[in-house]
Amino acid sequence: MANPFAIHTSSENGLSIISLDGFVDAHTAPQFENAIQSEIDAGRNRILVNCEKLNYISSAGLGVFMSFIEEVREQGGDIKICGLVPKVKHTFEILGFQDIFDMLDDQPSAIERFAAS
Amino acid sequence: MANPFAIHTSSENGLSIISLDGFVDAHTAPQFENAIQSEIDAGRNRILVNCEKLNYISSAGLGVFMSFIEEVREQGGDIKICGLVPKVKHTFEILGFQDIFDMLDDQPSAIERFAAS
Amino acid sequence: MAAIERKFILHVPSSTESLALIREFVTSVGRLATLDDGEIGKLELAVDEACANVIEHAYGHDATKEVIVRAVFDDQTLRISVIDTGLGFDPTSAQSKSVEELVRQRKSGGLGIRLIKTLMDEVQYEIVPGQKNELHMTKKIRKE
Amino acid sequence: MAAIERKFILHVPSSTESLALIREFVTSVGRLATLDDGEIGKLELAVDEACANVIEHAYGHDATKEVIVRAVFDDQTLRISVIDTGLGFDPTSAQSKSVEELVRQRKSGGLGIRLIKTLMDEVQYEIVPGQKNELHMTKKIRKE
Ligand SMILES: Nc1ncnc2c1ncn2[C@@H]1O[C@H](COP(=O)(O)OP(=O)(O)O)[C@@H](O)[C@H]1O
Ligand SMILES: Nc1ncnc2c1ncn2[C@@H]1O[C@H](COP(=O)(O)OP(=O)(O)O)[C@@H](O)[C@H]1O
Repeated sequence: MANPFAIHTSSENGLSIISLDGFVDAHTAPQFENAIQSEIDAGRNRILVNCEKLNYISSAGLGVFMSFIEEVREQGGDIKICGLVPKVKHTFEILGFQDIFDMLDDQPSAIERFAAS
Repeated sequence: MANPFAIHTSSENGLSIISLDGFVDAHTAPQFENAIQSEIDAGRNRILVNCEKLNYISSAGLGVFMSFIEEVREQGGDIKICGLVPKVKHTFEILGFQDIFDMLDDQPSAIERFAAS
Repeated sequence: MAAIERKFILHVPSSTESLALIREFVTSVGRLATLDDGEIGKLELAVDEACANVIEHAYGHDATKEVIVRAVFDDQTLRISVIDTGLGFDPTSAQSKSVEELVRQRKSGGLGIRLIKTLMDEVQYEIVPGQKNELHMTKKIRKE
Repeated sequence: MAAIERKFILHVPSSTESLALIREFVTSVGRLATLDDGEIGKLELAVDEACANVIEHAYGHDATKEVIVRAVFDDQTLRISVIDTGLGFDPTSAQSKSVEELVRQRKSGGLGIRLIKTLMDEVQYEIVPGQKNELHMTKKIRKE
Protein backbone atom coordinates (compact mmCIF):
# COMPACT_ATOMS: atom_id res chain seq x y z
CA MET A 1 0.00 0.00 0.00
CA ALA A 2 1.05 3.59 -0.40
CA ASN A 3 1.46 4.31 3.30
CA PRO A 4 2.97 1.61 5.45
CA PHE A 5 2.81 2.21 9.17
CA ALA A 6 5.65 2.89 11.57
CA ILE A 7 5.72 4.01 15.17
CA HIS A 8 8.65 5.48 17.07
CA THR A 9 8.90 6.23 20.79
CA SER A 10 11.48 8.58 22.31
CA SER A 11 11.72 10.83 25.34
CA GLU A 12 12.50 14.50 25.71
CA ASN A 13 12.12 16.90 28.66
CA GLY A 14 10.52 14.15 30.74
CA LEU A 15 7.90 13.51 28.07
CA SER A 16 7.27 10.34 26.12
CA ILE A 17 7.02 11.24 22.47
CA ILE A 18 5.21 8.73 20.28
CA SER A 19 5.59 9.54 16.59
CA LEU A 20 3.15 8.00 14.13
CA ASP A 21 4.12 7.54 10.50
CA GLY A 22 1.70 6.42 7.76
CA PHE A 23 -1.83 5.31 8.54
CA VAL A 24 -3.58 4.27 11.73
CA ASP A 25 -6.61 2.14 10.93
CA ALA A 26 -8.18 -0.98 12.45
CA HIS A 27 -5.15 -2.93 11.23
CA THR A 28 -2.42 -0.79 12.78
CA ALA A 29 -4.27 0.73 15.79
CA PRO A 30 -3.28 -2.20 18.08
CA GLN A 31 0.40 -1.26 17.66
CA PHE A 32 -0.40 2.31 18.63
CA GLU A 33 -2.37 1.05 21.62
CA ASN A 34 0.58 -1.10 22.72
CA ALA A 35 2.94 1.86 22.43
CA ILE A 36 0.82 3.98 24.76
CA GLN A 37 0.22 1.08 27.13
CA SER A 38 3.99 0.50 27.42
CA GLU A 39 4.55 4.10 28.47
CA ILE A 40 1.79 3.95 31.08
CA ASP A 41 3.05 0.61 32.37
CA ALA A 42 6.48 2.16 32.83
CA GLY A 43 4.94 4.99 34.85
CA ARG A 44 5.34 7.56 32.09
CA ASN A 45 2.08 9.42 31.74
CA ARG A 46 3.11 12.66 30.10
CA ILE A 47 2.66 11.58 26.51
CA LEU A 48 2.94 13.60 23.33
CA VAL A 49 1.71 11.99 20.13
CA ASN A 50 3.51 13.55 17.19
CA CYS A 51 1.32 13.21 14.09
CA GLU A 52 3.45 15.14 11.57
CA LYS A 53 3.87 12.04 9.41
CA LEU A 54 0.43 10.60 10.05
CA ASN A 55 -1.57 10.80 6.84
CA TYR A 56 -4.70 8.90 7.80
CA ILE A 57 -6.60 7.93 10.92
CA SER A 58 -9.87 6.06 11.33
CA SER A 59 -12.03 5.63 14.42
CA ALA A 60 -9.87 2.68 15.51
CA GLY A 61 -7.01 5.15 15.99
CA LEU A 62 -9.19 7.85 17.56
CA GLY A 63 -10.42 5.18 19.96
CA VAL A 64 -6.89 4.66 21.27
CA PHE A 65 -6.69 8.34 22.31
CA MET A 66 -10.18 8.11 23.80
CA SER A 67 -9.62 5.00 25.89
CA PHE A 68 -6.44 6.14 27.68
CA ILE A 69 -7.07 9.80 28.39
CA GLU A 70 -9.05 9.39 31.65
CA GLU A 71 -6.54 7.00 33.17
CA VAL A 72 -3.60 9.21 32.27
CA ARG A 73 -5.24 12.36 33.61
CA GLU A 74 -6.21 10.61 36.85
CA GLN A 75 -2.51 9.94 37.31
CA GLY A 76 -1.76 13.62 36.77
CA GLY A 77 -0.45 13.11 33.25
CA ASP A 78 -1.85 13.98 29.85
CA ILE A 79 -1.92 12.93 26.23
CA LYS A 80 -1.41 15.85 23.88
CA ILE A 81 -1.37 15.79 20.10
CA CYS A 82 0.83 17.79 17.74
CA GLY A 83 1.54 18.26 14.05
CA LEU A 84 -1.76 17.11 12.56
CA VAL A 85 -1.92 17.62 8.80
CA PRO A 86 -5.18 19.27 7.70
CA LYS A 87 -6.85 16.10 6.39
CA VAL A 88 -6.20 14.19 9.62
CA LYS A 89 -7.04 17.19 11.81
CA HIS A 90 -10.40 17.28 10.10
CA THR A 91 -11.15 13.72 11.22
CA PHE A 92 -10.35 14.62 14.84
CA GLU A 93 -12.53 17.70 14.62
CA ILE A 94 -15.59 15.98 13.13
CA LEU A 95 -15.97 14.20 16.45
CA GLY A 96 -15.10 17.18 18.65
CA PHE A 97 -11.74 15.85 19.85
CA GLN A 98 -10.44 19.42 20.03
CA ASP A 99 -12.70 19.92 23.10
CA ILE A 100 -11.06 17.01 24.91
CA PHE A 101 -7.44 17.03 23.74
CA ASP A 102 -4.80 19.74 23.45
CA MET A 103 -3.85 19.82 19.78
CA LEU A 104 -0.67 21.82 19.07
CA ASP A 105 0.83 22.86 15.77
CA ASP A 106 4.29 21.40 16.32
CA GLN A 107 6.45 19.53 18.79
CA PRO A 108 8.17 22.59 20.36
CA SER A 109 4.83 24.25 21.17
CA ALA A 110 3.55 20.98 22.60
CA ILE A 111 6.62 20.58 24.81
CA GLU A 112 6.14 24.16 26.00
CA ARG A 113 2.50 23.49 26.79
CA PHE A 114 3.47 20.45 28.85
CA ALA A 115 6.11 22.53 30.68
CA ALA A 116 3.50 25.17 31.50
CA SER A 117 1.13 22.66 33.08
CA MET B 1 -4.89 7.88 -9.14
CA ALA B 2 -1.47 8.34 -7.66
CA ASN B 3 0.21 9.51 -10.88
CA PRO B 4 -1.73 11.85 -13.08
CA PHE B 5 -0.20 12.51 -16.46
CA ALA B 6 1.27 15.71 -17.83
CA ILE B 7 3.29 16.49 -20.93
CA HIS B 8 5.39 19.56 -21.59
CA THR B 9 7.09 20.59 -24.83
CA SER B 10 9.93 23.13 -25.01
CA SER B 11 12.90 23.79 -27.26
CA GLU B 12 16.59 24.17 -26.54
CA ASN B 13 19.65 24.18 -28.83
CA GLY B 14 17.43 23.49 -31.84
CA LEU B 15 15.96 20.42 -30.18
CA SER B 16 12.36 19.74 -29.27
CA ILE B 17 12.24 18.53 -25.71
CA ILE B 18 9.14 16.58 -24.73
CA SER B 19 8.97 15.98 -20.97
CA LEU B 20 6.69 13.25 -19.68
CA ASP B 21 5.36 13.39 -16.12
CA GLY B 22 3.42 10.55 -14.46
CA PHE B 23 2.32 7.49 -16.38
CA VAL B 24 2.05 6.68 -20.08
CA ASP B 25 -0.42 3.85 -20.60
CA ALA B 26 -3.12 3.09 -23.18
CA HIS B 27 -5.12 5.99 -21.72
CA THR B 28 -2.48 8.69 -21.95
CA ALA B 29 -0.35 7.44 -24.88
CA PRO B 30 -2.51 9.30 -27.46
CA GLN B 31 -1.46 12.62 -25.88
CA PHE B 32 2.17 11.63 -26.17
CA GLU B 33 1.60 10.58 -29.77
CA ASN B 34 0.00 13.96 -30.55
CA ALA B 35 2.93 15.79 -28.96
CA ILE B 36 5.46 14.03 -31.19
CA GLN B 37 3.24 14.37 -34.26
CA SER B 38 3.00 18.14 -33.68
CA GLU B 39 6.77 18.48 -33.66
CA ILE B 40 7.14 16.46 -36.84
CA ASP B 41 4.33 18.39 -38.54
CA ALA B 42 6.17 21.61 -37.70
CA GLY B 43 9.31 20.24 -39.32
CA ARG B 44 11.10 19.63 -36.03
CA ASN B 45 12.60 16.18 -36.13
CA ARG B 46 15.36 16.38 -33.53
CA ILE B 47 13.34 15.22 -30.56
CA LEU B 48 14.49 14.51 -27.02
CA VAL B 49 12.01 12.77 -24.74
CA ASN B 50 12.87 13.61 -21.13
CA CYS B 51 11.57 10.81 -18.88
CA GLU B 52 12.92 12.01 -15.51
CA LYS B 53 9.41 12.29 -14.11
CA LEU B 54 7.96 9.32 -15.95
CA ASN B 55 7.19 6.62 -13.41
CA TYR B 56 5.40 4.08 -15.58
CA ILE B 57 5.16 3.11 -19.24
CA SER B 58 3.23 0.30 -20.90
CA SER B 59 3.49 -1.00 -24.46
CA ALA B 60 1.09 1.71 -25.60
CA GLY B 61 3.78 4.26 -24.74
CA LEU B 62 6.64 2.19 -26.13
CA GLY B 63 4.61 1.91 -29.34
CA VAL B 64 4.69 5.68 -29.77
CA PHE B 65 8.51 5.66 -29.82
CA MET B 66 8.47 2.68 -32.17
CA SER B 67 6.05 4.11 -34.72
CA PHE B 68 7.82 7.45 -35.30
CA ILE B 69 11.50 6.54 -35.27
CA GLU B 70 11.83 5.46 -38.93
CA GLU B 71 10.09 8.54 -40.28
CA VAL B 72 12.17 10.87 -38.13
CA ARG B 73 15.46 9.20 -39.06
CA GLU B 74 14.57 9.26 -42.78
CA GLN B 75 14.27 13.01 -42.41
CA GLY B 76 17.72 13.13 -40.83
CA GLY B 77 16.39 13.64 -37.31
CA ASP B 78 16.24 11.37 -34.29
CA ILE B 79 14.27 10.58 -31.16
CA LYS B 80 16.51 10.15 -28.14
CA ILE B 81 15.47 9.31 -24.61
CA CYS B 82 16.92 10.61 -21.33
CA GLY B 83 16.46 10.36 -17.58
CA LEU B 84 14.75 6.98 -17.33
CA VAL B 85 14.23 5.86 -13.72
CA PRO B 86 15.32 2.25 -13.16
CA LYS B 87 11.83 0.74 -13.13
CA VAL B 88 10.87 2.38 -16.43
CA LYS B 89 14.27 1.71 -17.99
CA HIS B 90 13.72 -1.95 -17.25
CA THR B 91 10.52 -1.94 -19.34
CA PHE B 92 12.39 -0.42 -22.31
CA GLU B 93 15.15 -2.99 -21.94
CA ILE B 94 12.92 -6.06 -21.76
CA LEU B 95 12.02 -5.40 -25.38
CA GLY B 96 15.52 -4.43 -26.49
CA PHE B 97 14.78 -0.74 -27.07
CA GLN B 98 18.35 0.08 -26.04
CA ASP B 99 19.49 -1.43 -29.39
CA ILE B 100 17.28 0.96 -31.34
CA PHE B 101 17.22 4.15 -29.30
CA ASP B 102 19.91 6.30 -27.71
CA MET B 103 19.11 6.33 -24.00
CA LEU B 104 21.06 8.96 -22.02
CA ASP B 105 21.28 9.51 -18.28
CA ASP B 106 20.24 13.13 -18.25
CA GLN B 107 19.23 16.05 -20.44
CA PRO B 108 22.69 17.68 -20.74
CA SER B 109 24.29 14.44 -21.96
CA ALA B 110 21.44 13.96 -24.40
CA ILE B 111 21.83 17.48 -25.77
CA GLU B 112 25.56 16.86 -26.16
CA ARG B 113 24.87 13.61 -28.01
CA PHE B 114 22.56 15.44 -30.41
CA ALA B 115 25.20 18.13 -30.94
CA ALA B 116 27.80 15.49 -31.75
CA SER B 117 25.65 13.89 -34.45
CA MET C 1 -29.04 12.73 -22.60
CA ALA C 2 -28.72 10.45 -19.59
CA ALA C 3 -25.19 10.13 -18.25
CA ILE C 4 -23.69 6.66 -18.36
CA GLU C 5 -23.44 4.89 -15.04
CA ARG C 6 -20.07 3.46 -14.20
CA LYS C 7 -19.77 0.53 -11.87
CA PHE C 8 -16.76 -0.72 -9.88
CA ILE C 9 -16.78 -3.75 -7.60
CA LEU C 10 -14.10 -4.99 -5.22
CA HIS C 11 -14.05 -8.32 -3.35
CA VAL C 12 -11.43 -8.78 -0.62
CA PRO C 13 -10.79 -11.17 2.27
CA SER C 14 -12.40 -10.08 5.52
CA SER C 15 -9.21 -8.98 7.24
CA THR C 16 -8.07 -5.61 8.53
CA GLU C 17 -5.08 -6.10 6.22
CA SER C 18 -7.49 -5.44 3.33
CA LEU C 19 -8.47 -1.97 4.58
CA ALA C 20 -5.57 -0.13 2.93
CA LEU C 21 -6.44 -1.71 -0.43
CA ILE C 22 -10.12 -0.80 0.06
CA ARG C 23 -9.18 2.82 0.77
CA GLU C 24 -7.06 3.01 -2.37
CA PHE C 25 -9.94 1.61 -4.41
CA VAL C 26 -12.39 4.13 -2.95
CA THR C 27 -9.97 7.01 -3.48
CA SER C 28 -9.46 6.07 -7.11
CA VAL C 29 -13.17 5.70 -7.77
CA GLY C 30 -13.83 9.04 -6.07
CA ARG C 31 -11.26 10.66 -8.34
CA LEU C 32 -12.85 9.12 -11.45
CA ALA C 33 -16.20 10.43 -10.20
CA THR C 34 -14.57 13.92 -10.10
CA LEU C 35 -15.04 14.41 -6.35
CA ASP C 36 -12.65 16.93 -4.82
CA ASP C 37 -9.96 15.84 -2.35
CA GLY C 38 -12.01 16.82 0.69
CA GLU C 39 -14.98 14.73 -0.42
CA ILE C 40 -12.70 11.84 -1.37
CA GLY C 41 -11.21 11.92 2.13
CA LYS C 42 -14.69 11.65 3.65
CA LEU C 43 -15.65 8.80 1.33
CA GLU C 44 -12.42 6.96 2.14
CA LEU C 45 -13.04 7.22 5.88
CA ALA C 46 -16.73 6.28 5.71
CA VAL C 47 -16.06 3.16 3.64
CA ASP C 48 -13.10 2.19 5.86
CA GLU C 49 -15.38 2.42 8.92
CA ALA C 50 -18.11 0.40 7.23
CA CYS C 51 -15.68 -2.32 6.15
CA ALA C 52 -13.91 -2.42 9.52
CA ASN C 53 -17.33 -3.03 11.13
CA VAL C 54 -18.03 -5.90 8.75
CA ILE C 55 -14.60 -7.45 9.37
CA GLU C 56 -14.91 -7.13 13.15
CA HIS C 57 -18.62 -7.48 13.91
CA ALA C 58 -20.31 -9.23 10.98
CA TYR C 59 -17.59 -11.84 10.41
CA GLY C 60 -15.68 -11.79 13.71
CA HIS C 61 -12.25 -11.57 12.04
CA ASP C 62 -12.70 -14.66 9.83
CA ALA C 63 -10.40 -13.99 6.85
CA THR C 64 -11.95 -16.81 4.81
CA LYS C 65 -15.06 -14.59 4.48
CA GLU C 66 -15.40 -11.90 1.85
CA VAL C 67 -16.17 -8.18 2.02
CA ILE C 68 -17.64 -6.61 -1.10
CA VAL C 69 -17.50 -2.90 -1.94
CA ARG C 70 -19.64 -1.78 -4.86
CA ALA C 71 -19.49 1.73 -6.29
CA VAL C 72 -21.72 3.22 -8.98
CA PHE C 73 -21.64 6.79 -10.17
CA ASP C 74 -23.04 9.04 -12.85
CA ASP C 75 -22.38 12.78 -13.10
CA GLN C 76 -24.56 13.62 -10.10
CA THR C 77 -24.30 10.90 -7.47
CA LEU C 78 -21.82 8.35 -6.20
CA ARG C 79 -23.49 5.40 -4.49
CA ILE C 80 -21.27 3.03 -2.61
CA SER C 81 -22.36 -0.13 -0.82
CA VAL C 82 -20.54 -2.43 1.58
CA ILE C 83 -21.93 -5.95 1.42
CA ASP C 84 -21.46 -8.97 3.68
CA THR C 85 -23.20 -12.27 4.35
CA GLY C 86 -22.40 -12.28 8.06
CA LEU C 87 -24.13 -11.85 11.36
CA GLY C 88 -26.08 -8.69 10.73
CA PHE C 89 -27.39 -6.45 13.52
CA ASP C 90 -30.16 -4.05 14.31
CA PRO C 91 -28.84 -0.63 13.33
CA THR C 92 -31.75 1.13 15.06
CA SER C 93 -30.66 -0.30 18.42
CA ALA C 94 -27.10 1.03 18.18
CA GLN C 95 -27.48 4.31 20.06
CA SER C 96 -24.71 6.84 19.53
CA LYS C 97 -22.99 7.95 22.68
CA SER C 98 -21.20 11.29 22.82
CA VAL C 99 -17.42 11.27 22.77
CA GLU C 100 -17.45 12.69 26.32
CA GLU C 101 -19.49 9.71 27.52
CA LEU C 102 -17.26 7.22 25.69
CA VAL C 103 -14.19 8.88 27.23
CA ARG C 104 -15.68 8.59 30.72
CA GLN C 105 -16.37 4.91 30.08
CA ARG C 106 -12.82 4.46 28.71
CA LYS C 107 -14.22 2.95 25.52
CA SER C 108 -12.05 2.57 22.46
CA GLY C 109 -15.00 2.04 20.12
CA GLY C 110 -18.40 3.39 19.32
CA LEU C 111 -17.48 6.11 16.86
CA GLY C 112 -17.81 4.30 13.52
CA ILE C 113 -21.48 4.56 12.63
CA ARG C 114 -21.63 8.17 13.77
CA LEU C 115 -18.67 9.02 11.55
CA ILE C 116 -20.27 7.29 8.56
CA LYS C 117 -23.52 9.24 9.02
CA THR C 118 -21.64 12.52 9.37
CA LEU C 119 -19.42 11.95 6.36
CA MET C 120 -21.97 10.77 3.80
CA ASP C 121 -25.06 12.47 2.40
CA GLU C 122 -27.34 9.45 2.80
CA VAL C 123 -26.84 6.22 4.73
CA GLN C 124 -29.15 3.22 4.75
CA TYR C 125 -28.78 -0.29 6.16
CA GLU C 126 -30.49 -3.25 4.48
CA ILE C 127 -30.05 -6.24 6.77
CA VAL C 128 -30.99 -9.89 6.21
CA PRO C 129 -28.87 -11.57 8.92
CA GLY C 130 -26.66 -14.40 7.70
CA GLN C 131 -27.85 -13.89 4.14
CA LYS C 132 -26.97 -10.45 2.89
CA ASN C 133 -26.33 -7.24 4.78
CA GLU C 134 -25.80 -4.07 2.82
CA LEU C 135 -24.84 -0.60 3.92
CA HIS C 136 -25.73 1.87 1.19
CA MET C 137 -24.02 5.25 1.26
CA THR C 138 -24.52 8.15 -1.10
CA LYS C 139 -22.43 11.19 -1.89
CA LYS C 140 -23.65 13.98 -4.14
CA ILE C 141 -21.21 15.13 -6.76
CA ARG C 142 -21.13 18.90 -6.65
CA LYS C 143 -20.09 20.52 -9.89
CA GLU C 144 -17.87 23.57 -9.77
CA MET D 1 -0.52 -27.12 7.36
CA ALA D 2 -1.88 -25.79 4.09
CA ALA D 3 -1.57 -22.02 3.74
CA ILE D 4 -4.85 -20.14 3.42
CA GLU D 5 -5.66 -18.88 -0.04
CA ARG D 6 -6.58 -15.25 -0.29
CA LYS D 7 -8.79 -14.01 -3.11
CA PHE D 8 -9.24 -10.49 -4.47
CA ILE D 9 -11.57 -9.58 -7.33
CA LEU D 10 -11.97 -6.28 -9.15
CA HIS D 11 -14.68 -5.36 -11.69
CA VAL D 12 -14.23 -2.13 -13.65
CA PRO D 13 -15.75 -0.51 -16.75
CA SER D 14 -13.96 -1.44 -19.96
CA SER D 15 -12.26 1.89 -20.47
CA THR D 16 -8.60 2.87 -20.60
CA GLU D 17 -9.48 5.26 -17.76
CA SER D 18 -9.75 2.17 -15.53
CA LEU D 19 -6.15 1.10 -16.13
CA ALA D 20 -4.62 3.24 -13.38
CA LEU D 21 -7.06 1.81 -10.85
CA ILE D 22 -6.31 -1.72 -12.05
CA ARG D 23 -2.57 -1.11 -11.62
CA GLU D 24 -3.07 0.15 -8.06
CA PHE D 25 -5.14 -2.93 -7.26
CA VAL D 26 -2.49 -5.26 -8.66
CA THR D 27 0.30 -3.43 -6.85
CA SER D 28 -1.53 -3.68 -3.53
CA VAL D 29 -2.30 -7.36 -4.00
CA GLY D 30 1.33 -8.02 -4.96
CA ARG D 31 2.46 -6.30 -1.78
CA LEU D 32 0.06 -8.36 0.36
CA ALA D 33 1.43 -11.46 -1.38
CA THR D 34 4.93 -10.31 -0.23
CA LEU D 35 6.34 -9.95 -3.75
CA ASP D 36 9.31 -7.61 -3.94
CA ASP D 37 9.10 -4.29 -5.81
CA GLY D 38 10.69 -5.67 -8.96
CA GLU D 39 8.20 -8.52 -9.18
CA ILE D 40 5.32 -6.19 -8.39
CA GLY D 41 6.41 -3.94 -11.26
CA LYS D 42 6.32 -6.89 -13.65
CA LEU D 43 2.91 -7.98 -12.42
CA GLU D 44 1.56 -4.45 -12.76
CA LEU D 45 2.75 -4.19 -16.36
CA ALA D 46 1.56 -7.67 -17.38
CA VAL D 47 -1.95 -7.11 -16.02
CA ASP D 48 -2.12 -3.62 -17.55
CA GLU D 49 -1.23 -5.11 -20.95
CA ALA D 50 -3.81 -7.89 -20.56
CA CYS D 51 -6.55 -5.46 -19.58
CA ALA D 52 -5.63 -2.95 -22.29
CA ASN D 53 -6.02 -5.78 -24.82
CA VAL D 54 -9.46 -6.64 -23.47
CA ILE D 55 -10.56 -2.99 -23.51
CA GLU D 56 -9.28 -2.44 -27.05
CA HIS D 57 -9.66 -5.77 -28.82
CA ALA D 58 -12.23 -7.88 -26.94
CA TYR D 59 -14.71 -5.05 -26.32
CA GLY D 60 -13.67 -2.43 -28.88
CA HIS D 61 -13.70 0.43 -26.37
CA ASP D 62 -17.27 -0.13 -25.15
CA ALA D 63 -17.25 1.29 -21.61
CA THR D 64 -20.59 -0.31 -20.78
CA LYS D 65 -18.75 -3.65 -20.74
CA GLU D 66 -16.86 -4.95 -17.73
CA VAL D 67 -13.29 -6.14 -17.23
CA ILE D 68 -12.68 -8.51 -14.32
CA VAL D 69 -9.33 -9.04 -12.61
CA ARG D 70 -9.15 -11.94 -10.20
CA ALA D 71 -6.13 -12.59 -7.97
CA VAL D 72 -5.54 -15.56 -5.68
CA PHE D 73 -2.41 -16.23 -3.69
CA ASP D 74 -1.04 -18.49 -1.02
CA ASP D 75 2.52 -18.41 0.27
CA GLN D 76 3.99 -19.89 -2.91
CA THR D 77 2.08 -18.67 -5.94
CA LEU D 78 0.11 -15.66 -7.09
CA ARG D 79 -2.38 -16.49 -9.83
CA ILE D 80 -4.04 -13.59 -11.57
CA SER D 81 -6.68 -13.82 -14.28
CA VAL D 82 -8.16 -11.20 -16.61
CA ILE D 83 -11.67 -12.12 -17.65
CA ASP D 84 -13.96 -10.75 -20.36
CA THR D 85 -17.08 -11.83 -22.21
CA GLY D 86 -16.07 -10.17 -25.46
CA LEU D 87 -14.91 -11.12 -28.91
CA GLY D 88 -12.14 -13.55 -28.06
CA PHE D 89 -9.35 -14.44 -30.51
CA ASP D 90 -6.99 -17.23 -31.41
CA PRO D 91 -3.88 -16.63 -29.33
CA THR D 92 -1.91 -19.23 -31.31
CA SER D 93 -2.36 -17.19 -34.49
CA ALA D 94 -0.92 -14.00 -33.02
CA GLN D 95 2.73 -14.35 -34.11
CA SER D 96 5.17 -12.15 -32.27
CA LYS D 97 7.19 -9.89 -34.52
CA SER D 98 10.55 -8.56 -33.40
CA VAL D 99 10.78 -4.93 -32.37
CA GLU D 100 13.08 -4.31 -35.36
CA GLU D 101 10.41 -5.61 -37.70
CA LEU D 102 7.64 -3.57 -36.02
CA VAL D 103 9.84 -0.46 -36.27
CA ARG D 104 10.39 -1.05 -39.99
CA GLN D 105 6.63 -1.39 -40.46
CA ARG D 106 6.05 1.75 -38.35
CA LYS D 107 3.68 -0.14 -36.07
CA SER D 108 2.64 1.29 -32.73
CA GLY D 109 1.33 -2.05 -31.44
CA GLY D 110 2.19 -5.70 -31.26
CA LEU D 111 4.25 -5.73 -28.06
CA GLY D 112 1.61 -6.61 -25.45
CA ILE D 113 1.39 -10.38 -25.52
CA ARG D 114 5.17 -10.73 -25.77
CA LEU D 115 5.59 -8.52 -22.72
CA ILE D 116 3.05 -10.54 -20.75
CA LYS D 117 4.84 -13.80 -21.57
CA THR D 118 8.21 -12.33 -20.63
CA LEU D 119 7.01 -10.83 -17.35
CA MET D 120 5.04 -13.74 -15.92
CA ASP D 121 6.12 -17.27 -15.01
CA GLU D 122 3.16 -18.97 -16.71
CA VAL D 123 0.59 -17.63 -19.15
CA GLN D 124 -2.43 -19.45 -20.49
CA TYR D 125 -5.43 -18.32 -22.55
CA GLU D 126 -8.82 -19.98 -22.12
CA ILE D 127 -11.08 -18.63 -24.85
CA VAL D 128 -14.81 -19.20 -25.42
CA PRO D 129 -15.59 -16.31 -27.82
CA GLY D 130 -18.50 -14.11 -26.74
CA GLN D 131 -19.00 -16.15 -23.60
CA LYS D 132 -15.95 -16.04 -21.40
CA ASN D 133 -12.34 -15.39 -22.23
CA GLU D 134 -9.75 -15.75 -19.52
CA LEU D 135 -6.06 -15.01 -19.48
CA HIS D 136 -4.45 -16.84 -16.57
CA MET D 137 -1.06 -15.61 -15.40
CA THR D 138 1.08 -17.02 -12.62
CA LYS D 139 3.94 -15.59 -10.61
CA LYS D 140 5.96 -17.65 -8.16
CA ILE D 141 6.53 -16.07 -4.80
CA ARG D 142 10.19 -16.47 -3.99
CA LYS D 143 10.96 -16.45 -0.31
CA GLU D 144 14.07 -14.71 0.88
N1 LIG E 1 -21.64 -4.51 9.94
C1 LIG E 1 -21.98 -4.80 11.20
N2 LIG E 1 -22.38 -6.05 11.54
C2 LIG E 1 -22.72 -6.35 12.81
N3 LIG E 1 -22.74 -5.46 13.81
C3 LIG E 1 -22.36 -4.19 13.56
C4 LIG E 1 -21.97 -3.80 12.24
N4 LIG E 1 -21.67 -2.49 12.28
C5 LIG E 1 -21.86 -2.08 13.55
N5 LIG E 1 -22.27 -3.09 14.32
C6 LIG E 1 -22.64 -3.03 15.77
O1 LIG E 1 -22.85 -1.65 16.11
C7 LIG E 1 -21.94 -1.24 17.14
C8 LIG E 1 -21.50 0.21 16.91
O2 LIG E 1 -20.66 0.30 15.77
P1 LIG E 1 -19.65 1.51 15.58
O3 LIG E 1 -20.38 2.78 15.83
O4 LIG E 1 -19.02 1.39 14.26
O5 LIG E 1 -18.58 1.36 16.74
P2 LIG E 1 -17.52 0.17 16.99
O6 LIG E 1 -17.45 -0.63 15.73
O7 LIG E 1 -16.26 0.88 17.29
O8 LIG E 1 -18.08 -0.60 18.16
C9 LIG E 1 -20.81 -2.25 17.08
O9 LIG E 1 -20.16 -2.37 18.32
C10 LIG E 1 -21.52 -3.52 16.68
O10 LIG E 1 -22.12 -4.13 17.79
N1 LIG F 1 -8.05 -10.02 -25.17
C1 LIG F 1 -8.02 -10.02 -26.52
N2 LIG F 1 -9.16 -10.15 -27.22
C2 LIG F 1 -9.14 -10.16 -28.57
N3 LIG F 1 -8.02 -10.04 -29.30
C3 LIG F 1 -6.85 -9.90 -28.66
C4 LIG F 1 -6.78 -9.89 -27.25
N4 LIG F 1 -5.48 -9.76 -26.90
C5 LIG F 1 -4.77 -9.70 -28.04
N5 LIG F 1 -5.58 -9.78 -29.12
C6 LIG F 1 -5.14 -9.80 -30.56
O1 LIG F 1 -3.75 -10.10 -30.59
C7 LIG F 1 -3.02 -9.03 -31.21
C8 LIG F 1 -1.65 -8.84 -30.57
O2 LIG F 1 -1.82 -8.31 -29.25
P1 LIG F 1 -0.62 -7.55 -28.53
O3 LIG F 1 0.61 -8.36 -28.65
O4 LIG F 1 -1.06 -7.22 -27.15
O5 LIG F 1 -0.40 -6.22 -29.36
P2 LIG F 1 -1.41 -5.01 -29.60
O6 LIG F 1 -2.51 -5.11 -28.61
O7 LIG F 1 -0.57 -3.81 -29.41
O8 LIG F 1 -1.88 -5.15 -31.02
C9 LIG F 1 -3.93 -7.83 -31.12
O9 LIG F 1 -3.69 -6.88 -32.12
C10 LIG F 1 -5.32 -8.45 -31.22
O10 LIG F 1 -5.66 -8.68 -32.56
